[in-house]
Amino acid sequence: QREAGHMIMAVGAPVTSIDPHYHQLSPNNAVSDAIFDKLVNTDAQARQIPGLAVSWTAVAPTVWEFKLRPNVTFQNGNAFTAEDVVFTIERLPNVPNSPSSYAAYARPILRMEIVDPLTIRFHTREPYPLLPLDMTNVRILDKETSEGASTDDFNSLKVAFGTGPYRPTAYRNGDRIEFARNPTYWGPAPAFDRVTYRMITNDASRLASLLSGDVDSIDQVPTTDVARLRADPRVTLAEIVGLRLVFLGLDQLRTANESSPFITDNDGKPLGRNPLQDVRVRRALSIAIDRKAIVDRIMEGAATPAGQFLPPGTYSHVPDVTAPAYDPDGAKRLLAEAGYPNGFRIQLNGPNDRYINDSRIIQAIGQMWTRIGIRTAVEAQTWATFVGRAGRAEYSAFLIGWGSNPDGSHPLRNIMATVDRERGRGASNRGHYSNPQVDSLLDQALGELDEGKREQIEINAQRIVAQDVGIIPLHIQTNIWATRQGYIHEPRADELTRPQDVRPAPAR
Amino acid sequence: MSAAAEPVTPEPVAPRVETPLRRFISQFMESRIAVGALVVFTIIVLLAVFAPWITPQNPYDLFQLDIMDGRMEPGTVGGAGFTYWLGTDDQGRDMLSGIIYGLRISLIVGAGSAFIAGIIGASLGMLAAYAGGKTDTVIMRLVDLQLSFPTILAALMILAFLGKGISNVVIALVIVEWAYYARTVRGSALVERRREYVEAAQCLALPTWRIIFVHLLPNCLPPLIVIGTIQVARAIALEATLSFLGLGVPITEPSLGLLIANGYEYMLSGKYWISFYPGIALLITIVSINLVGDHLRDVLNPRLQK
Amino acid sequence: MTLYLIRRLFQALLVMLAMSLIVFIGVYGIGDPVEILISPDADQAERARAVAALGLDLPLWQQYGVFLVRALQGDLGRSFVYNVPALQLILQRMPATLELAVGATVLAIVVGLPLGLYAGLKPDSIGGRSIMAGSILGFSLPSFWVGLMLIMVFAVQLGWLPSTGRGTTVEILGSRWSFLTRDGLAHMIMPAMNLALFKISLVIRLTRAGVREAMLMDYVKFARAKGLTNSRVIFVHVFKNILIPVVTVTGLEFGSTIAFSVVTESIFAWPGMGKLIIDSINVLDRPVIVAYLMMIVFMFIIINLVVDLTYTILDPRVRLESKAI
Amino acid sequence: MNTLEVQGLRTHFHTRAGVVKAVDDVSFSIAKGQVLGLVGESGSGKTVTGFSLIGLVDPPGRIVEGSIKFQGRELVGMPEEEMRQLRGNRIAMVFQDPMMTLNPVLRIDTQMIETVQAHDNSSREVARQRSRDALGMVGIPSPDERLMSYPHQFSGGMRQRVAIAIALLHRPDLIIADEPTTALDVTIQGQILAEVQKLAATTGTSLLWITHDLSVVAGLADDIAVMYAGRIVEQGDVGEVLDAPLHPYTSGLLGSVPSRNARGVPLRQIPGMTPSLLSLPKGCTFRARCFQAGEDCLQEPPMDEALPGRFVRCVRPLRATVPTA
Amino acid sequence: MTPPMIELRGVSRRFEKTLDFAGRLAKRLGAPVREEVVHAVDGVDLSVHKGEVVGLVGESGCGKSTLGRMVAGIMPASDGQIFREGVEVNTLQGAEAKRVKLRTQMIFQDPYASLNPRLRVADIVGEAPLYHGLTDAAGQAAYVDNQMRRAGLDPAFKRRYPHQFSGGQRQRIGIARALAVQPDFLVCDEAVAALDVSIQAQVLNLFMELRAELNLTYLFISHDLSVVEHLSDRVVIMYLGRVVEEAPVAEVFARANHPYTQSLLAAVPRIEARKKAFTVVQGEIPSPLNPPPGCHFHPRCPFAMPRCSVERPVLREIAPRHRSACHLNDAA
Ligand SMILES: Nc1ncnc2c1ncn2[C@@H]1O[C@H](COP(=O)(O)OP(=O)(O)OP(=O)(O)O)[C@@H](O)[C@H]1O
Ligand SMILES: Nc1ncnc2c1ncn2[C@@H]1O[C@H](COP(=O)(O)OP(=O)(O)OP(=O)(O)O)[C@@H](O)[C@H]1O
Ligand SMILES: [Mg+2]
Ligand SMILES: [Mg+2]
Ligand code: NI
Repeated sequence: QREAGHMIMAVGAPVTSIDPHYHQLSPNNAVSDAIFDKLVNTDAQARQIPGLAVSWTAVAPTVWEFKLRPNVTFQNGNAFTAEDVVFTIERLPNVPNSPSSYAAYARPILRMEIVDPLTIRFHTREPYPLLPLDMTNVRILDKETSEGASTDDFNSLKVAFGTGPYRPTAYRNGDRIEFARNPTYWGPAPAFDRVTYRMITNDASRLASLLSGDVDSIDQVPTTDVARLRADPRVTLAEIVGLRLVFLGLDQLRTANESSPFITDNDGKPLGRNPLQDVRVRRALSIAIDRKAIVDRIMEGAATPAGQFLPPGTYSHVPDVTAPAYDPDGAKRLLAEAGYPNGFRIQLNGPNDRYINDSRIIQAIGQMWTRIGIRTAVEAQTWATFVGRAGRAEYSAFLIGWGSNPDGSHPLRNIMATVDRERGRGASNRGHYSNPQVDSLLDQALGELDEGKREQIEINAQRIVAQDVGIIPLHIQTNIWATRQGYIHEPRADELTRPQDVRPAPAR
Repeated sequence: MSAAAEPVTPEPVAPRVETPLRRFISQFMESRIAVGALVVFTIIVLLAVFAPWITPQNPYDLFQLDIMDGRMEPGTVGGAGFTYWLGTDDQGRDMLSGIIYGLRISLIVGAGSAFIAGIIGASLGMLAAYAGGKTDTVIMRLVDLQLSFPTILAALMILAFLGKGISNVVIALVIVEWAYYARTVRGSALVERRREYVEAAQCLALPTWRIIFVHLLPNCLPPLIVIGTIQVARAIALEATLSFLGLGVPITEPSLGLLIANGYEYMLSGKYWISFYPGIALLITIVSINLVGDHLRDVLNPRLQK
Repeated sequence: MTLYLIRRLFQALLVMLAMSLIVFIGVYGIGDPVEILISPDADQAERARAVAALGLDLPLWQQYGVFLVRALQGDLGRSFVYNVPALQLILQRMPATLELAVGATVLAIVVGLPLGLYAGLKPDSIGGRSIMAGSILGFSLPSFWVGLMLIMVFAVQLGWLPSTGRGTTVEILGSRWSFLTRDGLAHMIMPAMNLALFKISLVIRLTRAGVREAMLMDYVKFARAKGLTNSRVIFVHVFKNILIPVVTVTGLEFGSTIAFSVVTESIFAWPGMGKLIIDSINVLDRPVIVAYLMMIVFMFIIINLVVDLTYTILDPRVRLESKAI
Repeated sequence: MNTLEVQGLRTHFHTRAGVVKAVDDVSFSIAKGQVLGLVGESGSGKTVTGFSLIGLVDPPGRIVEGSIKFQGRELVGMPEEEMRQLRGNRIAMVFQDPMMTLNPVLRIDTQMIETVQAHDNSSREVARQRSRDALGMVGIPSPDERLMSYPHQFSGGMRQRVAIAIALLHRPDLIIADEPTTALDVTIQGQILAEVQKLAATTGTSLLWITHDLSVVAGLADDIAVMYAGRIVEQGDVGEVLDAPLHPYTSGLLGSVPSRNARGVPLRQIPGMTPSLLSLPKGCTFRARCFQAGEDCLQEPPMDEALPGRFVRCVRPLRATVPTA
Repeated sequence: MTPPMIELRGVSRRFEKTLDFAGRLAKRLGAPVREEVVHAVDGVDLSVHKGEVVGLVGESGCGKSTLGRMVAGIMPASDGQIFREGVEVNTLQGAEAKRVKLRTQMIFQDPYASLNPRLRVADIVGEAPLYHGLTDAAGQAAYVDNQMRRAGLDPAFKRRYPHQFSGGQRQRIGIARALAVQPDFLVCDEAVAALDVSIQAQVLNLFMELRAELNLTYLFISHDLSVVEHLSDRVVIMYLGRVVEEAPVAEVFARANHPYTQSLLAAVPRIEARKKAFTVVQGEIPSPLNPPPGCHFHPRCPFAMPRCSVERPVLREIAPRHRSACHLNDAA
């Protein structure tokens, strides 16, 4: 067996780079979190907690001041100062070839001002309440070593020095990353001397590795096995309600008098109008779905039925919006009211390799819609094919998911806001929902520095979206990790699988 | 004297008129295993053809499925009132019905692609062999190109490009398989072409098309039939693999491969039936086809003929 | 020989050219890599920037032109996902696949040849028949299914073998190999077996057919008429003749073994090229797909060359020039 | 003592379709240094007789009866190992098709040296020397070079000479030559026949020369045995048999040879065709084609010594019929 | 005099393996590749008169079959002209060409390969006549019966397949097939070589009978001198693509002129010769790929002179109706 103090964990999604600013991708962020720190960290429930910054305040409407943590050294021994923060923010837009950069987090910042080595001020163009939230995504580099460093230099571990709990000792693309304990870590000491971080993409194989004892901890436990694993004494499950809402997008790009591409009448002829522009139809489709059945039967309990983006307990959760109740008769009535007593035909699209049980869910919804008279065809494609077509608004109804930051403005701005290239709004609004009221509320929120007021505005906007049934929320996924006996994994709402979250189980 | 005037009586080689077909059948019948496999395969085909009349449920009709009946063990009585003899999958699909319909898809895909690829490949192969020269070179370079490329990769790329769907799977399989037929047919056509009966036909001033289709083609059929059967089995297995990799037939109309891939995730959770029975069905199908093909190969191979 | 090499070279260039063009058009047709790669909350400006950064804003033919020019200089582009030169990425992953494929081939020959020989010499015996029946199974079982069954039985139930991954590797000449350590070998057994299953069947059948045919040949009878012992007849006269098809086919099959490792690698989390290509297709990482395919074609050419050269050694009748490929 | 003494040999093939009586009650003998020509039409059992002698009848064939005494030793039922030591050593065989008898993938020296070493413990050098000498003996120029060649580099006639050289390696007491010149051109056949004649005269080896060509036997053999449907129907001194055949079949056969007939005049032909060995008629097998067959031919005719040294299997042997010439 | 049934003037046939692009490039790079040309038939003059049987003799690979194919019109000549009763065959078009083509038929060597194994005898024999309108669908059966009977086959067996017949019978089927299109000229390419003597005699007799009955003309290709001697009126001897001697049959066997013919005759075993010492032509048959220069036979010829290795001897008349291509005749 392996030596004491060596833990092996397996993740389902491959890490693509050690450079923390190359590719915005959860697996990369998780690994970066082991090596680097952010000014603002997040706890398991995705709440902001001090990281390399001990405190932050808006000293003026357009000025944020961050007090930095003293006596922090990088893994190469260099001291952490405000210079490093400035260097890091300046690097964000300048990572070549990045397919998905972190530049957006630097964009609101007009200039940076080093007050003293442990105090830094960010001057923004406009009042910008989201700056601390943005800072939860920016991992701080050591200026001396990282200046001019390329992604390759990170991947070869030449410059991969952060302030985090673990130090990478080997990176093998697509296979594994080896970590060693960072003895100078400023926070609670890491639990293991050595951590091997393996990538096993196939769900069944990953679970088999855990069961055979080859690895100690895995993430993305397949829901199919949750029931059995709960009963297995050799395995401990760690579960937490996540921040990812799985929902259906509905075509609202086509006007009421246009045909939507995948909707036809019962004989397969174009309808000549877009029923999805009618809120009654949208609501009917929503209440025709038995969310509880999906959660119980398909997700095997590993999800919570939802009526909005954020789970209870998070900032800007709307308390009075719950998961729409299953009401097939009501749905039929609404359809009849809307002028479709005999329903119509629709095709429901979705990916088959992206969200937990994605293709199973759309099949189940297909069953349910068919029962209220909307004959549903179901088609699942690989994400690569699906996402492009969804982005071009080629579908009438489609399943997709959204992993939110714990702030209502995040989904509102990206998904529910009217598509507006100029202002960068509605970039993921693939159904082209549009409500000017929501847009103006969002504008207000994004300029409001007062947390309480802002939350209220965002709640109001989300309530409107829920009433409009702009999307059909299904459920919020539960994130599940499994460990072998003797280990525990602290589950995180943000889905990140980080080495520091695994610890030896306290002796019973 | 004249021996030629009085016809020479052939000696009674066989009591009745023995056609090549009859000879072939009687030779085929000699292997009990192969005959058994043929019987099994025939049953499978009949099951597939008459699926709508046999199965208790139409597994493609979402209306008849109910997720509340999902993942039921074999032998459970479901909401619709009939017994799920082989259990249900996650959608509440009766596995027995699913398997029989899946057989249908798999066979359509396998046989369909083999048939179309056979026709295309055989025509091109004949053309290459008979025309020779540049035509031959071009066709054979195409064949080389196709064969020098791993089947599964090619199919993967093509399907990624075309998108899912039964017809797309067939197209992909045809694209990756035609070359086998072309090469085989060309090979045997080149041999047959040199035989004197072709020269005799030329000598009799018969038209070229007639020589190709009446004289040459039938003599090139045996190897074609053999690789045809083997390719059907291969196509079925390949389709299963593609479905497993997430490219292949639509999820609501699962082939055996997709059923297995679906149930695969339940293997570790003890719900073996979702993957196991389709696996067995796939295995029986492919084994029976291969057994038949294998024996055909022996029977049709003149070199092993006694 | 020169002629042969020139032919091969032309063929290779042609295939590579065709391949890269097809991939370009294909990837273009499937979708937009940026859509897949970009963070969902990136706004439109960020999307445009990413598209430009990856050079995807040019018209397709220009993209292809740029690629060709670079390719001529030996640069096949950088992976969109990993930001690593695509070729380097593939070369990194190649040893894993190679050792798996070689392992499978060796297994296939070590297991297949003796069984095939036996089945060919005793075609009507119980043993011979069972071998043939078994070989049909090897042909028929879908490899992904077998893979999972292997893991279930040998790793999860019995715990004899490690379930997934490569195990301990040793670095030689800049690449990592598993087969040199005990642990690495243990990790290799199941995936290699999984990959070899089909090939074992193939070798059995080839060998059996070859033996059966060779046994009917006059030269075998003549060898016996010379008073040679049975073992010399079989292991020299028959064996050398059946080696020809076996070598050819296993050699050519080596390429498809590498291709089929796509399935095996993803089941056994074997970090080789096959897994890379599947992942790359899933995210439309075009430079990697193109480079991978070029690599495969290149390898095919090398394999063909080696097979042909072996062929000339094994079969003196063959001259390279006369093989018009 | 005769070199070879065959008594009542029966070799049958037990096939699916029935029992093929390929050799049925065949007796003959060859004295030391003598050449026996065995003639007969295709399928009459000549080759099977030859293979029976060296114990190489393939299954489903089996010697079911009879005795083969070689230099007084009984070969039927002899243990395989002892038989092997005789083959290629004391009894050698040359096959019909020179293109097929040499193993195409082994060099000539390998194929010769292994023959030498199969029967004595000569060193490779000695074996090579003997091979070289044997090649010289059959008139192959520059044998040293030729030893290093592969069969495909030889013409048909050369290959047949190599085969003969292999047969001669151990200076056998009996050579069975199964139509060794049938596949060759006339001029090449002439060369080989000349070589063989010379060898037979100098080495004192007995020779069983199987052929369907009466003219070859006429020029080469001392004695002749005519086979029909698995049986020897007539046997005796070459000159006597050819000049005054006793069996109607022999006579018919001779009549069928064009050069025995006047130009442009119809040939004297035997009507009908050879019966299938699967279902031989009772009694005389030639009955159906015989111009003088009668009731008594329904009885199995015994092999009679009709004239001194002349054996014939016919109840109504021709006596005074003198062939047209 | 009526024009000969068939006349060949300077007919050649080459088989070439030309170089492709890669080949030319390799050649330029100095690789030892070259265009390979086989002169299967090299400048042959030959005529066959109506009612005549001409025997064509030569060793394996000397181009007999190629010549036969050209005569039968299933292979075009590379050079030279072929006349059918004075009309150059190449100039004919359409139906006329087809008619002329049908009048020459071929009988093949291999009784197994020359019949399509998947057709019944009735179809093998009846297909072409029906197609060419020599009979109609109604009369086809009777027509086929007739042809079979004429070739000595029992029409009762016309529903059988070729594999159910013996070699001699198959050869008869081949003959029936040829006769069914009513030819007046038969090219027999080793038509009896694969048959046993007793069966060979039957088929040879059939040929002779048909000749008398139908007034057929034959080009009889064989390597068996005794068969040729028995059947032919005139013998043509080929060596490596060229005619070396041509004379009436008796003349050839009595007074062979060309050294090759002489060696050939000497090498043939004869049934009359008991315990004879076989004489030997030295050397192997050269490859037609690179035949020796000058007289093809000179490397094996016992009388070769320096001239023989440079100059090709012409076929000259050395006696009435006796032509030979040998430099020795010039010296004499
Ligand atoms: N392996 C076998 N199985 C069944 N029958 C066989 C086998 N080998 C030979 N025979 C039969 O034995 C008979 C004699 O064959 P054999 O080869 O001795 O004839 P042959 O006289 O040598 O003829 P040829 O002149 O054609 O060589 C034939 O009828 C043949 O069909
Ligand atoms: N289609 C072809 N392509 C290339 N070469 C050919 C072709 N046909 C014949 N040849 C060559 O032409 C030469 C003469 O062949 P042909 O068949 O006419 O000889 P043949 O005298 O009939 O010989 P045989 O007695 O063996 O039948 C041979 O060297 C042969 O290899
Ligand atoms: Mg024989
Ligand atoms: Mg010929
Ligand atoms: Ni018996």
